Amino acid sequence: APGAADDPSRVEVGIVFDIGGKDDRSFNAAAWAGVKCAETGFLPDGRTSCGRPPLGIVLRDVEPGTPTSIEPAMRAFAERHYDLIIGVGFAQGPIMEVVARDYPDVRFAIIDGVIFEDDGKTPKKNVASLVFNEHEGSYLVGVIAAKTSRTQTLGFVGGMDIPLIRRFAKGYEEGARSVNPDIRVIENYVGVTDAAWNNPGKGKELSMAQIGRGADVIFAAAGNSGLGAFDAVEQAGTENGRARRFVIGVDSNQNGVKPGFVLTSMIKRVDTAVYDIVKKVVDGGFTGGFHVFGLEGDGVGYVVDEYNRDLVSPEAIAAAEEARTKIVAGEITVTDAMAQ
Amino acid sequence: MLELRGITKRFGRVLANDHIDIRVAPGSIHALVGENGAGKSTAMRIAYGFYTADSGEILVNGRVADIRTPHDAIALGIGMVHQHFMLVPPMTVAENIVLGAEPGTAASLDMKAAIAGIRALSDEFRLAVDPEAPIETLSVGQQQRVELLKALHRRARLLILDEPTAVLTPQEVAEFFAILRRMRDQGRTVVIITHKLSEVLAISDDITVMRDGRVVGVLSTRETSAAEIARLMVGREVLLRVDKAPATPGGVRLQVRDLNVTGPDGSPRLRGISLDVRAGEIVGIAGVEGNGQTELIETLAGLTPRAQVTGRVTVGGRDVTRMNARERREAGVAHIPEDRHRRGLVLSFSLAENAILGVHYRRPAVAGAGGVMLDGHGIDARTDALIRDFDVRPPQRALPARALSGGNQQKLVIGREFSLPPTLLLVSQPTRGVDIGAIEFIHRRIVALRDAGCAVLLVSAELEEATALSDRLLVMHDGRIAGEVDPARATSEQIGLLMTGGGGQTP
Amino acid sequence: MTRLDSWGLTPLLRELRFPLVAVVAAFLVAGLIVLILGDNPLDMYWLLVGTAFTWPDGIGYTLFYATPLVFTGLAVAVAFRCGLLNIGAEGQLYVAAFAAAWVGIELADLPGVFLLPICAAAAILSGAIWGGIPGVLKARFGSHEVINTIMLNFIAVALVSYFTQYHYKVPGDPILQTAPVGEGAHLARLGSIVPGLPERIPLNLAFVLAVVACGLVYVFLWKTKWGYEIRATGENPGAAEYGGISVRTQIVVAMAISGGLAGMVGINEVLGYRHRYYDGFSDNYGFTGIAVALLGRNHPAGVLVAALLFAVLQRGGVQVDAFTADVSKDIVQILQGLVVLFVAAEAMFRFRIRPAAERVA
Amino acid sequence: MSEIFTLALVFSTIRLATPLVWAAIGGLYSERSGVINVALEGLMLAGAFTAAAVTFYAGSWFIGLIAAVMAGALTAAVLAVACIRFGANEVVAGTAINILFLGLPAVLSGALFLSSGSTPQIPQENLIPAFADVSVLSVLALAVTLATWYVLYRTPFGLRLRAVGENPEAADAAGVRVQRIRYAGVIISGILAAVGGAYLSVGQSSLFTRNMAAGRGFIALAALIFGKWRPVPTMLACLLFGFADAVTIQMQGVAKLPSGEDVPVQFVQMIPYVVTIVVLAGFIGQSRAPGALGVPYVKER
Ligand SMILES: Nc1ncnc2c1ncn2[C@@H]1O[C@H](COP(=O)(O)OP(=O)(O)OP(=O)(O)O)[C@@H](O)[C@H]1O
Ligand SMILES: Nc1ncnc2c1ncn2[C@@H]1O[C@H](COP(=O)(O)OP(=O)(O)OP(=O)(O)O)[C@@H](O)[C@H]1O
Ligand SMILES: [Mg+2]
Ligand SMILES: [Mg+2]
Repeated sequence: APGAADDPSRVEVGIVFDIGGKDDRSFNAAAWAGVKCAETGFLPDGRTSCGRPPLGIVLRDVEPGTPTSIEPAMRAFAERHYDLIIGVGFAQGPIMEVVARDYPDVRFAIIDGVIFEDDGKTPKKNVASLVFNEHEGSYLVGVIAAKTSRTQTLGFVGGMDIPLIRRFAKGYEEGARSVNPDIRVIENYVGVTDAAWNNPGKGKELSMAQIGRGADVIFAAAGNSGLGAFDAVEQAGTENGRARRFVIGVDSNQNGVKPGFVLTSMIKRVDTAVYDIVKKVVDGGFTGGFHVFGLEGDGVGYVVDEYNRDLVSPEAIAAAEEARTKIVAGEITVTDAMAQ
Repeated sequence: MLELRGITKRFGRVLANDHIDIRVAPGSIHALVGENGAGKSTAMRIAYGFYTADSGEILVNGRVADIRTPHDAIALGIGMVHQHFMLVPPMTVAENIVLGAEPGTAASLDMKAAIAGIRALSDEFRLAVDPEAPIETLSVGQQQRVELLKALHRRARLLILDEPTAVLTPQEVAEFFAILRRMRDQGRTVVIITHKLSEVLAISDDITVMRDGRVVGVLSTRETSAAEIARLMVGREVLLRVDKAPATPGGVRLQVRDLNVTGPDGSPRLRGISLDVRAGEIVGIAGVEGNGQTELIETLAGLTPRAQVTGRVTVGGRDVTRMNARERREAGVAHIPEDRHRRGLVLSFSLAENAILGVHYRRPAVAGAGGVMLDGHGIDARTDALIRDFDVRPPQRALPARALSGGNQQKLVIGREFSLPPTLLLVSQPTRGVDIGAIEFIHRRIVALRDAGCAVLLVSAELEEATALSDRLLVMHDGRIAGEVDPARATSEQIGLLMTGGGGQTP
Repeated sequence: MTRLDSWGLTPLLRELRFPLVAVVAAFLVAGLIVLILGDNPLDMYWLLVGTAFTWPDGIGYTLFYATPLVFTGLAVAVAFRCGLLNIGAEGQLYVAAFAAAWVGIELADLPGVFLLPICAAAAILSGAIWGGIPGVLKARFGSHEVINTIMLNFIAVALVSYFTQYHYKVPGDPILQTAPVGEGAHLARLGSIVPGLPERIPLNLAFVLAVVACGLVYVFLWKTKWGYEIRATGENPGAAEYGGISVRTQIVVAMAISGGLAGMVGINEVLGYRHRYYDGFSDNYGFTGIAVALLGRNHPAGVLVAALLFAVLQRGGVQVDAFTADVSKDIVQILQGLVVLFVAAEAMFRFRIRPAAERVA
Repeated sequence: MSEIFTLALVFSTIRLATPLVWAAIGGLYSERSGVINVALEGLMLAGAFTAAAVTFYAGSWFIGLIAAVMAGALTAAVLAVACIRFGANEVVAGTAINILFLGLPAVLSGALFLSSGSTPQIPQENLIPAFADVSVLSVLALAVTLATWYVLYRTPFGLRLRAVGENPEAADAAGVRVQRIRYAGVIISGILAAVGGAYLSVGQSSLFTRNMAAGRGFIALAALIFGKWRPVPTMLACLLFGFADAVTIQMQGVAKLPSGEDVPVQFVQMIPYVVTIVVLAGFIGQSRAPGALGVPYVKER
């Protein structure tokens, strides 16, 4: 029988991924980690503890794969009166807006998107809009990159030329320029179709071309294609035991992917945000409206851990921390390219 | 050497071979004769493993042989020259000859040895041909030599030749027979398929006659006559003559002046052709295939790209040189193409759809507003009329043209073209692959059309047909008109000389 | 009924017998894979097929998914009937969708009676032009339509992405999509017409248009002289030429019609569904169209059936992904691949019946 | 401009052309035998996934490559049986293989790695070795092209392959087993295309990701037609595509509009495709396919 495992006595959570799918090693993956943690207490690999207790939920997931399948997937959960339906990615905003109106008793959460009531101003009551200030995080890694670069040439590899990715690029560039207004930032994109997120070969070539033109720190925001940048810096080798070129990871902590070559990762705590919203549903504390995760509260940021402690100079960290303080205080406003 | 016992082969509804028994004595030349469609090729293709019989057995040198593919047959020393040549056009002569039996090792093909071997063979049998020339540059006659060399290269002890003389001039036929005799004297066995009685009598030792898929007679050449063979072949007394009154030509209907045509590669195909065809006469064109007849008819029908054509063509006084096929058809030109499968029919289309090819854009094929919609009733009526008037016998009315026998396909094409109705008929190989009854029918219709005042330009590779039908006969060689003869009086030697380009005189 | 009818339909019905066996076989093999993965194939089949026919969401979405596939299937079929392989429907539909949106934005203030037809025409026309280009290139230079359609796919996607990004995006919109088209360019959803069908289901008049297009393509191909010329060219170019048909013209015409049909996807997407151009909206409709056309034997009726089959799988795929433990929607891709493969090789299911004793003893 | 045309460009061209050469030369064997191969994309994906998965477990690229070759051969054998034995339309069957390999690697990686479309990353030392940024597979690609030339024109097998692709009936009449040669041609194409795929996953990158061939199979097909089905010109066509791609990569962010802004990336990315169309129309013109390409050889027996 369909949905034989459904158990109404427990909290049922459905998650609808973005086109990239839960395996994008980026924000879909982070969302997946968050719900998996809530379900099992482990990371998706099923072995590593996620450091938080399982919440005893029933979890169902869909990777729609195509833009037209998002709405029916969301409705499939809503029809079965799931307790929480999570939509991953801003692209689901317009769809969730409609579905949430049809099912006012169902609670929704959207990552990277904001949903209003019909008046267009009031945040929707049954939807939690979880938004991250990626441009601010990108600004900080831009500062670190500029402080680290010996060539004063930086690289940025994006998946596609779309507004979200530009937000990363713009923040990164502004951060770098705050250190050195004359610094050069080479901005490249992998492709023009969805295949651009899954073309590590091309990502590597772009990175190598940037390296060829002097870039020594590359920020990759290109899903799986970004892994090509990791390969490229590794291939560029080491000098006196220190990597000659560095890559900056994105969304999740990617410092451990190629230890020694990853300068830092611009993280976006989608996993925590998702876990927390599930927990609120379980505990009965769900509230709709905006939940902004910025530098304040570490919703976005950069990671220093055992993998990169020796790679980032204290001055770089100091500069980044200073920038963080100023942004939080409102002294610096980072351009949000998505709002352009 | 070779024996077929009780071989039966069916193609769909056609029973091509019906319990055939054929015995070929070693060291002899055995003729297999019969009309078109009698099943000769089928029987020999079974012996060569190209087809698999439904039942029956094959014996080679007295032992039952399991021949499933040509590969098996070749291993048993059987070689075959097919009615349609089995050559790979872009590859060279040598490559074609050694294909499947390559000298050298698996890792290295020894072309030098191959070429030397071919030179030796062609010297021995006087089959001169350049081993390094690509097949597509060769004439049909040369290609046939390649086919022979191919069989000889594999040391075939038994050689099956399917209508080898169809593409040769009378002189070449004589040479060719000398080669066959030489082979027989070396102890090889030859089976030759033909339906030309004079050739049978000239070359063979024994004869098997086939009709309608059955063996109807086994004869010894020394003890028989042309009349007897012919009677067996046809099953009645034959009379391959066309009854026709003398022509009463009217005004010039087709006028061709200084027509030059090149192939797509720029090589010359027609060189300065000029000719006239008058209303009410049949002008025949004889010649070995590949000497420009195809190009001439296709160009006159408007099927050659204009950039490849110079000269002037008028029909009924109107200049049609720059007209396309449809405009020429509108001007009264009908065309019966030499290859009905490539040109004349869309085999997957129904009879009705084929019945309107070329006139599909006008009444009665279309009806209604703007003449866009096909008119089912009009088309059916036309098709029915065609079937009735031209004796087309489809197994079922709704089947595609593919399901028709060759003769019925040809009658369909002829019916369609004749009911245009034309003032000029271009007709090429009208009776190729058609049974004797249909041949007579087609000949009568062509003559009737002439008598109704239509001008007819006829190309036929069958010399007998060309002479019997034509009122005037032109001979083509190498893209030129080599001469004109009176078909009623010229001998085949005279015509043959013109066909080889010898003895050229006017026009 | 005249005998002309037998040209298209009767052979089709005869033809459909073995493909059906092939489809069943593909389902069995996919079921085996599911079993190996540790899920219950029967559950999967219910989710996959059963949920496609529930009212109203199942049926509504199935038909909605079928709509673009009918268009691209027809597009590929028409080209195929002319002996051409149009791998470029994907590019054609992108260009068309963008053109529809572009016109809908630029002329947003026109009343619907004008705007809607103009936008639809823009989609069809631009698709026809984009499809006609490889046709012209083939007719004029003899360059292979397969290469050129592949190349034009990439160019189309890049081009519309550029225009969207740099010229027609609403500032501040996080999504790569154009501004909305004028109200007049909205095609009615069927929910506003069919009682009991909620309006939220995106099934719209474009589906009706798709069915009508099937009928029109059938009539065009088999009942008009133009269709006759295209089919004759595809079946035997030599005979077509002989019959006074310009093969070059037919190549261009067939490619343009093919492109126009592919372009009608833009009507469904832009005018009927999203009311704007949305970057990356096509789920490989153009490529799936190849499978749909060939599965449907390049016949409009077959295309309709095949498109519905693929739509059922797409609708069910979401349900399978959501409500099974380990089976992902990728099983649908495998199933589609198997269906196409088995239907292509359906001779496999015919030969079994042949008697064994055929060989020479 | 001088920033674009550098030695790095040469190496980049070679790297980008390598998978194309393997796939296109593979396709050549199939198409020269008369079987259209639009499945190169799927065959590459089969090779790419198998290579990555097996290398991950075995810790050796060599074993991964062998496995990829076997996967390619097996997949191609399926295609061959469908087309040759059962007379399937070659374009349809090839499309089916392509669709199949969008889904199959994802399902398998889901089962093996609890991931819905990619394999884990493979450590650098287990990847196919490269010298001066040029993989051994790039060098081998050149060798395979030359070897293919030799096989095609200097061995009995090549002669038979060409004959079968041009006129199978004639080859049959000459005693060549047409079907066998075609099986061989298609299976070789699967093997070579799979090597090209393996290069993508364990040579150029360090993992398999969903649909990572990203249309390269189709570009390889275009290169094959471009090269008129001959080995060396086909390789040159692949290099041209690789070069165009490399140039666009080098140009991104370098080429400026007169206004001083970057040329939009979309236009830069269009270049190789526009060039192909222009070259095909202007300079190459018609390329003559093998005579029997796409025509199944099922004769009355
Ligand atoms: N491959 C085939 N498919 C279907 N029918 C065939 C095939 N080959 C031959 N036939 C049919 O079998 C019959 C015998 O044909 P066959 O070619 O053996 O005759 P033939 O005596 O060689 O005639 P011809 O003198 O014209 O060469 C004919 O009716 C022909 O149409
Ligand atoms: N299917 C194939 N795959 C690869 N190579 C082949 C194939 N078929 C033939 N060859 C090559 O062609 C060469 C000759 O093949 P084959 O053994 O069929 O020759 P043959 O002279 O016809 O032999 P026989 O008459 O004994 O069968 C072989 O050495 C082999 O290299
Ligand atoms: Mg014969
Ligand atoms: Mg699932």
